[in-house]
Formats: sequence, structure tokens, C-alpha cells
Amino acid sequence: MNKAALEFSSRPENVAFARVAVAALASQLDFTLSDLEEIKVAVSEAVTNAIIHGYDNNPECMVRLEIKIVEEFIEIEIIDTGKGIKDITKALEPAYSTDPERMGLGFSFMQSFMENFSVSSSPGKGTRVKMSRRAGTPGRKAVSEQ
Amino acid sequence: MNKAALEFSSRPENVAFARVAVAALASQLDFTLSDLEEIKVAVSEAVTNAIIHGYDNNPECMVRLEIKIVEEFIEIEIIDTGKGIKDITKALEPAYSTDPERMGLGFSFMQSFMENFSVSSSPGKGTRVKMSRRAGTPGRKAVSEQ
Amino acid sequence: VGEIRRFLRDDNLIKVSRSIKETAYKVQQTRDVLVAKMGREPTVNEIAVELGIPNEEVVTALDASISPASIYETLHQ
Ligand SMILES: Nc1ncnc2c1ncn2[C@@H]1O[C@H](COP(=O)(O)OP(=O)(O)O)[C@@H](O)[C@H]1O
Ligand SMILES: Nc1ncnc2c1ncn2[C@@H]1O[C@H](COP(=O)(O)OP(=O)(O)O)[C@@H](O)[C@H]1O
Ligand SMILES: [Mg+2]
Ligand SMILES: [Mg+2]
Repeated sequence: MNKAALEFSSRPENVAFARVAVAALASQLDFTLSDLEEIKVAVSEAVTNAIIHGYDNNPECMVRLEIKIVEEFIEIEIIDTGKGIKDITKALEPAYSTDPERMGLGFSFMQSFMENFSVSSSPGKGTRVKMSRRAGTPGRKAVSEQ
Repeated sequence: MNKAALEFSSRPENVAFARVAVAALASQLDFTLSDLEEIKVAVSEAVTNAIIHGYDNNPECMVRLEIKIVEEFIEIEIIDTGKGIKDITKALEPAYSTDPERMGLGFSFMQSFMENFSVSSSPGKGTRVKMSRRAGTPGRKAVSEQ
Repeated sequence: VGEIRRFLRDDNLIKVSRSIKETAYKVQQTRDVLVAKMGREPTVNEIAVELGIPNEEVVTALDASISPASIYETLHQ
């Protein structure tokens, strides 16, 4: 097993850092470019949420990412110790946002781009988003097995 | 100030991960591509040392990187809790290596590519390499100011 | 120390990526060629092998987080 943890200031410019770092690790597995792109979108959404919702853009706070590579799987956890989510079911609804200026699609992207997905959160304590994805999508495999 | 910490398994494939992660952060400053390339070489050398010398290639151990961006400076620390260096002065000599198969130039690369450089180590406890570099070399600056 | 630097440059041990954009373009091009050849999406590693560059370069080439200075350098070299 290969594992890595990243901790960084909750600044918007670090979303790009998190994307690249995760992609660099994910590229140890057999992902395609579009797989990587999707994983990067999922990570961007989760990290952006931690920064803007969890920490209200306070750059003094720290976002944590834990990444594990086990066999064909990459597992990613995005952790903040920010304000937390009161109603997770509601937060997960497509187009739901507590900010009227936002689209409310972040969690939908994460769920559609990653295979396994879960959120745990407690108000005042923080939020932990866990997602994983297997390298070698069924589609690709079927073709290569012909 | 922007800061980040990375911790990852001491596996050779993670040297590339460390390079990419540091470059992604460093690119927040005004470095040129060749500056970035040099910073990546310095990081590779230090991380490789931690893995092969500090931990004798044991993949269960963890290498730690701490990165700070303060104004124009990037400061990078590479930390292991491995076997440590007995004679630092000797280790820093160009072409000195405890492994006859190696070139012994790692520390020389780090010193030539980074502006500030220091090593602290205690046998049995581990090694910490600290280096920093300022973005915007005098040469480039002069040109862009014309 | 200055000599090590020169040695590295002269011996091309440090291959300064001429242009990240150029690599990004080649990566996309190679992807298309491999899709046509293999009938499926190539993996990052397959593209890297085809181009003779490390995986990490494929990954960095695809990301737009390049500093203003490096873009300047890319455009003016
Ligand atoms: N890390 C987090 N901390 C606190 N609240 C969060 C966090 N992530 C998501 N949320 C809440 O869940 C809602 C839905 O998130 P999302 O689907 O990404 O949409 P959006 O970010 O566009 O609002 C957010 O509006 C916010 O209220
Ligand atoms: N992190 C480390 N832990 C233990 N020993 C180290 C570490 N880094 C360097 N050394 C010692 O310093 C010597 C010189 O390092 P370096 O200049 O990188 O040359 P090389 O890696 O080619 O031996 C190494 O041979 C090793 O004995
Ligand atoms: Mg969101
Ligand atoms: Mg070395």
C-alpha cells in the first residue's frame, strides 16, 4: 500500500495544488486522461467546499487530504475542521446550496465521478468526505479483453 | 503566508509525486520553468536520500515535506526519522557517498540549486534538510524592468 | 558548485521542458493516435511510454497552474 497525506492553508490557489498532487499519485495506477480529469474535478469540488463552506475562506485554517493507493484503488479523504454540515441529506441534493450564488452541484460531481462516496460531518466540528475509484473502468477492460 | 505539509510512504515512485507537488506550489511564485526544474532536482535528491539512506528503502516508513511560501521565498524542509548522518561535514563533500555505487552529488545539487541550505541530523533519530529559494532571479528581473 | 550547474546543463541531465504547452499538445495528439490504434482510451502510463517522458510530465503538462514567469519564458524562448 502507498499512502500520502497533504495539509495546506485554506487558500483558493491551493485547489490547483491539491488537484495536481492527487493526479500525480493517481497516475501510479492505470487511469486514462479523462479518468484523471474526473478525479481532479471531484477533488477540486471537495477542497473548494472545505475552504469556502467549512472555513468561510479563512486562510489561516488547514485542509487535510489523505490518499491511499491499495491495489487498483485510489481512496481520497478530504477533511476540514470547520463549521460542519447541519443537514447532510439536504446538502447532497443536486442543485442544493446554502449560498444563493452557487450552483449546488459539487456533491453531485463527486458522486458521479467517484465510485464510492460518503460524507460525515458534525456542526462545529468539521467535515470528512471519503471517495474512491478503481483504475481500469469496466468499459476499457471489456475492450482490452476481446 | 501559504504553507503545506506532505507525508508519504518511502517508496521510490513517490519521488515523482514530491517533485510535482513542490513544483505546483512553487509555481504560485514567479519562477521560470528552469527555476522550477532546479527546485525539483533539489527536492528529488533530498527525498531520494531520505528513502534510500535514511530508511534503507523500507516502504513502511514515512517521508515528510514542509513547504512555506513567504513573499517571494519558497522554503522546503525534507524530514525523515531514519538512521541519521554520523559525519555531516563529510556527507556534504562533493563526490562523497557511503554507497560505492552512488555518485555522492546529491547534497552538491541541493546546494547549487537552492539559495539557503542546511542539514541537521542525529544518528538513530533522523535527518532534516532545509532549503529555500527566492523567486525572480536578478538576471530576469533586470530584463523585465527594461 | 557553479561547475556542477554547468555540467548538468551541458550534459542535458536537466532537460528543461521547452514548453509545457507543447507537451500538453503532444499528450493530446498521442492520446488520439493511441485511441485509434487500440480502440480504447490509453492510460497515462501508455501515453508517457509512447512519448518517452515520465508519467509526472504528462500530469503536469495537463494542468494549467503555470506561473506567469514560466509562460513568459515559454513564449519568448
Ligand atoms: N466542507 C463543508 N463544510 C461545510 N458545509 C459544506 C461543506 N461541503 C459542503 N457543504 C454544504 O453543502 C452544500 C452543497 O455543497 P455543493 O454540492 O458542493 O454545492 P455548492 O458548493 O455549490 O454550494 C453547500 O452549499 C454547503 O452548505
Ligand atoms: N536522509 C539521510 N539519511 C541518512 N544518511 C544520509 C541522508 N542523506 C544523505 N545521507 C548520507 O550522505 C551521503 C551523501 O549524500 P549525497 O550527496 O546525496 O550522495 P549519494 O546519495 O549519492 O550517496 C550519503 O551517501 C549518505 O551516507
Ligand atoms: Mg461545492
Ligand atoms: Mg543522494
